Amino acid sequence: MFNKVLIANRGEIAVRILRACRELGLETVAVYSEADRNALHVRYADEAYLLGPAPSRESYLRGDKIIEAALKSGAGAIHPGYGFLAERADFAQAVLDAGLVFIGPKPSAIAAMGDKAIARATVRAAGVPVVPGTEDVGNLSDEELLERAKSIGFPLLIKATAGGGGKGMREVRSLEEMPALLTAARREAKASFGDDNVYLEKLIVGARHIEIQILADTFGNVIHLGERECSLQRRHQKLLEESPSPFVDDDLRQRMGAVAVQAARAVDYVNAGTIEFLVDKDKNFYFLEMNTRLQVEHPVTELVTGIDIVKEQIRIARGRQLSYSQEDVRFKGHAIECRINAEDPFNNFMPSTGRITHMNIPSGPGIRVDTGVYAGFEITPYYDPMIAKLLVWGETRAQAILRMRRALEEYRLIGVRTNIPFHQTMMDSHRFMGGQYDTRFVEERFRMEEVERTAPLRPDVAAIIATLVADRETRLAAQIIRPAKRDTSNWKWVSRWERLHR
Amino acid sequence: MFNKVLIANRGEIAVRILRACRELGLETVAVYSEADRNALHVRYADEAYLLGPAPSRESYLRGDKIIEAALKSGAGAIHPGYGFLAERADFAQAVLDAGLVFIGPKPSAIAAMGDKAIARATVRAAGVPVVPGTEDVGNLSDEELLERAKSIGFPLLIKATAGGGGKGMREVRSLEEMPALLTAARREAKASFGDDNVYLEKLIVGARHIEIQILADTFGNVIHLGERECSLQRRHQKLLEESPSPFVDDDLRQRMGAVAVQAARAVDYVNAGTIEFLVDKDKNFYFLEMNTRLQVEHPVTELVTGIDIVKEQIRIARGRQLSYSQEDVRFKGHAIECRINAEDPFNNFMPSTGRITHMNIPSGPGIRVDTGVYAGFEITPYYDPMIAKLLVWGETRAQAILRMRRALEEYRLIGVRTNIPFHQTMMDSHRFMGGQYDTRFVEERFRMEEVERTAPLRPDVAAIIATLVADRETRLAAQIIRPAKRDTSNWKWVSRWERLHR
Amino acid sequence: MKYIATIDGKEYTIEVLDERHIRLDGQLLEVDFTQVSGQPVYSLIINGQSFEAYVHRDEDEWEVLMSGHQYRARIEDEREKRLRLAGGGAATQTGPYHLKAPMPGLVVAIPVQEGQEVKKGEVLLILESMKMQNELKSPRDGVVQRIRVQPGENVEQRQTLLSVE
Amino acid sequence: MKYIATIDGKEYTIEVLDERHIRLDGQLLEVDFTQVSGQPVYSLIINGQSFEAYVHRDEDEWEVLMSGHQYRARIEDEREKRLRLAGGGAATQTGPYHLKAPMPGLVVAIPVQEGQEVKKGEVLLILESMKMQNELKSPRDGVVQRIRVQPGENVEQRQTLLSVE
Repeated sequence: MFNKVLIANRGEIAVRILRACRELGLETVAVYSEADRNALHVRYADEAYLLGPAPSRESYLRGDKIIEAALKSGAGAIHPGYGFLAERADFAQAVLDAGLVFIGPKPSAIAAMGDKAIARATVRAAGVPVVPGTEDVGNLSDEELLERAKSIGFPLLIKATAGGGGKGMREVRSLEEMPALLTAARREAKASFGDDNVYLEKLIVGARHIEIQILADTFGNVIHLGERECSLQRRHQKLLEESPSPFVDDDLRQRMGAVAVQAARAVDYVNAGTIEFLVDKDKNFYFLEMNTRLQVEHPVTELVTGIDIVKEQIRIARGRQLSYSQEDVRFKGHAIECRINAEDPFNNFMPSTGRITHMNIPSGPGIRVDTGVYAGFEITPYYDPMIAKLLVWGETRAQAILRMRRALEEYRLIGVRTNIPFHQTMMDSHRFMGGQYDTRFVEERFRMEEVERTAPLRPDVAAIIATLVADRETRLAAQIIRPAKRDTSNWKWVSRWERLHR
Repeated sequence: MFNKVLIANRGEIAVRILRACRELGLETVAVYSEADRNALHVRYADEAYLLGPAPSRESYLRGDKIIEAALKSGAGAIHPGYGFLAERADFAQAVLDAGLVFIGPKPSAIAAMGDKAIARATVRAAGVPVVPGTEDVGNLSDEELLERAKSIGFPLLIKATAGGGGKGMREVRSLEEMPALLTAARREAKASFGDDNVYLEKLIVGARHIEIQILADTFGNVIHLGERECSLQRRHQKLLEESPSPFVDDDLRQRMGAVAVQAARAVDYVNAGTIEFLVDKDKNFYFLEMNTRLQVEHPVTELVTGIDIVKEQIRIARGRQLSYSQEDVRFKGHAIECRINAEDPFNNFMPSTGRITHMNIPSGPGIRVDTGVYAGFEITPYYDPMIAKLLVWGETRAQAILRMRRALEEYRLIGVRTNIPFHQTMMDSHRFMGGQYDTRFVEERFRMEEVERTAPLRPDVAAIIATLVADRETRLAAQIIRPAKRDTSNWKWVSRWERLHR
Repeated sequence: MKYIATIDGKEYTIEVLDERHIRLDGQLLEVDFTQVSGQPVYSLIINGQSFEAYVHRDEDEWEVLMSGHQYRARIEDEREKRLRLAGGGAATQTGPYHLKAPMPGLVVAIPVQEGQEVKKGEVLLILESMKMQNELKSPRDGVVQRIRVQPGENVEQRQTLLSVE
Repeated sequence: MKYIATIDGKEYTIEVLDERHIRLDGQLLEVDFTQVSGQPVYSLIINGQSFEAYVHRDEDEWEVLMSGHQYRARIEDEREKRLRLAGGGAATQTGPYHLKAPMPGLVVAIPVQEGQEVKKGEVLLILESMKMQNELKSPRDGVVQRIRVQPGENVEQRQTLLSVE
């Protein structure tokens, strides 16, 4: 059984996994790119090995180098985190071939769920409902897709076969605009995944994106940990997740949970995984895909169940039974996660890079922050803009929202722009407070300027602050320029000036 | 019913209370001294009023100015926190007289429990066991105390009548050394509380300091939230608390809880309070004192019960019933609190002041940090050296200890010395891990140098790091000094030097 | 010193009397103003109310981020305002607009050509950074000039990509 | 440059070859050494092992705080070591000891008098700071000289309080 774990990832998730290993008394090995020499996961790990230059394909996607580092360090297992190599069956196989434990599912399960067409066919055979589309029929040409589109009907989505996270995805409203969007989707898919195959899927209007967390051990025990509501998205990127979903009642939770367990069993699943569903307004739900890895938003489930999913992952990988049976899983209170991204919400969510000069994270009761950054760390353009996850737990959804408001207000991060103001506005939105939102809400019905704010606007105070800062800068500039003109008695002049102005 | 609360305190507890108010949708008013203009509680509050210069007696002890600020701001209630005016019956009365709500017990209860002699007499009458001593007989002269000491027997303690927190406290092992210690104790009591009266108390050897948290509403409901183990102390200052106590079983918890509720009822207690007990090795317990206020270590109870004590305090003060009955109180898992003090554990715990230049607090699963400081804030010598409370929750005590280890290892605070290394050593101590400690453990049987450490010592690595830093400084100094001698071509010289050395 | 601050079209006349006093539209106010941690973060206590804001100068405007809201303020002294008004106030509309890379990244596509007319809001260039494809749009109507980069090219932050005149 | 580092009486000979290489007691090692956040915090990766330490210069010693343990290192180059050994090594014991206030505070009591003999560990002065009474002790045997403060006096950090000769 392994006692040392290599974490094949970076950022907050590498830190998250490192913490779990530490708390289990396991030794840790980090890997890093040249851009990440001073990253938190490198600083916190017992060992650290350089993979290569900053771009992912030369570092975090170099499976060969990662396995080499594992063997060199004597690590017995590799945890892939999410993204990068987490859902690459060939990497998982290579890890096993090297005599190491892969902390995740079997390569066959990754492969089965990684090809979405096979995934849909597999779960459909197991009696799981799926969204109508072309995913099941293999890769098609543009001509074939245009033909099939007519029978699926509009609106529909073009999605990358190899993809995830919204990359290579396009929404199509009519046959006319479809050829151009196909081209764009294939280009993005190629760039992101090295594979330009795409498929079509019926777009379910007013849909909610709700997913079920499952855990499965090597003894055939499969349990679910309830749902996560992930409908708040922008450009198909999740922004905020919560559990329980304000839309899901006990009956729906049980039915979706049972189906999720069924889907996992269909591929002989082991370890942690997530079944994503689309749920329409009548509570019909459709299998969307299975993420065969740890999910970004796993902590909201941890907060309402008290179960440490990463520790369970490691436990399963060590060949132990699950610590919990389905009956042991109890839900308490409400959890919300805000993804803190380095992007400017006042400028079309443009990514923001630079050095963090100051950071003060919220803390106190009911707060959890998972982050990989700190004051002095530089945000580079090479990786994901998500720099932290801010989580709160509250006895009720209302209390969780109030707590999230105060946590967001406390958060200070200077040096890069963040989407914290977006989340603050969301927490003030009546529709969000009422739980009335679907996957289109952020893009179509949410305007930061239009939300009635809890804190009243104070342009007069903003005017005073800006004026006082401008006044200081003017005086400072004067201090620098004027002495140069005189060229003597600099310090005397400054002190006289100070006497005059204080 | 009030909607705005003035917090008559500073530091982490002011921030803690502010957060609770925020999460209840209440407006907040801070007060501050000149030294605290940039303190977190001032930054986070909706309103802030200056009290006066840095020394407490000119600021945080100015009850008149605090009440004036409350009236000016329209606050309907005052929360005193702990320390400062929290246990001053006259202040509580003045608050009521001004037509404001005091978030705490009635002045009569504070007075009854504030005079320890009266407190002991009161609870003894209610059937609560007390430690033998002179507290009950009023203020005595040195001569009388020396006489009484003989019948109580040695060792015994001299304690300040008006005191708390170990100030004015002395341990006496024989009659011979007692006169000098009496003088010292009275001097310290006078300086700290303006009252030099002291009393004697039997010292219970091998004693554990265990306290019971109670909550009481205005409808006569009184419940307890279990115990906190506070035996790890140095100079009678608590350093680390946990709940549950490794020494307390269900039976003892129930018995102590029942007695604590009895003691609270004896003074018609309302709001949150704590009954401190000494417990000997045979599980006999003696009433020590009642703290008629929120306790520093209240969060360990919050973590194991899920009850927000500060929110309950406010709820009670608003005239509502308790949210919980005794049957609702359930204990889950284990919580530990380490008090992070600005003091040097390698130099006799000497207090340390200065500006915090960098801070990175631990976060992630199961961590809570209550703090009032941030990077850029200056630690002044005017107040308590406690700058943060680091708390962890774990499913078991062992898991909590492992989590605390990783949290302490993550904590970065540069600019002042902290006692974090002390806590790290404690977490490695076998006696602590075994739960085998009493109130004398830290001072008498714990040596930082002697604990066998989890992380092996690496003097070779320390030597390399120190050498590399020294080498850099030498090179830097060379860069500064040598050009001055040449007086020309400074930048050219530096760049040539850099070429040579890189 | 007397300043005119303009936010959302509304003007505030603010006279800075000394370190502790200002006049806002003629009303004398006591202010306690301080910078926090040496960062562009400022704390203002005024009439007992405590405010904290992040302040950033962006060309000729000041951005004030406070309680999750961004205010954009123009601050001028009387002389500057006179000059601007005399100049017709249209100064910001003249001269070419130079599209600069807001961050380092990879040019994915340039859907416009030199000489092409573009409308405000039209996409000029797609820049990939942080695993996202970011559409850089024209802030006004004009004609595309001097495209200085090509698809597939890596660009630095602030590098000029093309112009709109 | 060749250095001799001494920790707890054990000597390490460390030769700094270049930015990436050192020789420890003759053994060539590749080091990746970097300062974190511009703070006195250093990260060292050596043979894949990752270490982080806070480093502080305290008079003629270096304090290294790593994993909760404090190491005190003396770092000398060969010339310095030769000089120190030639000087007899007793240099640190000669000359008066000046007791300085480790922090600002209030002098509560001075239990010694000028001319009084004191032993190592004996309390020289009680200083109240941060609500604690702190006993400042003599680091060696000697005679108390030049008491410069009085009980009740407020003192600044580093202010000299008295001397032991």
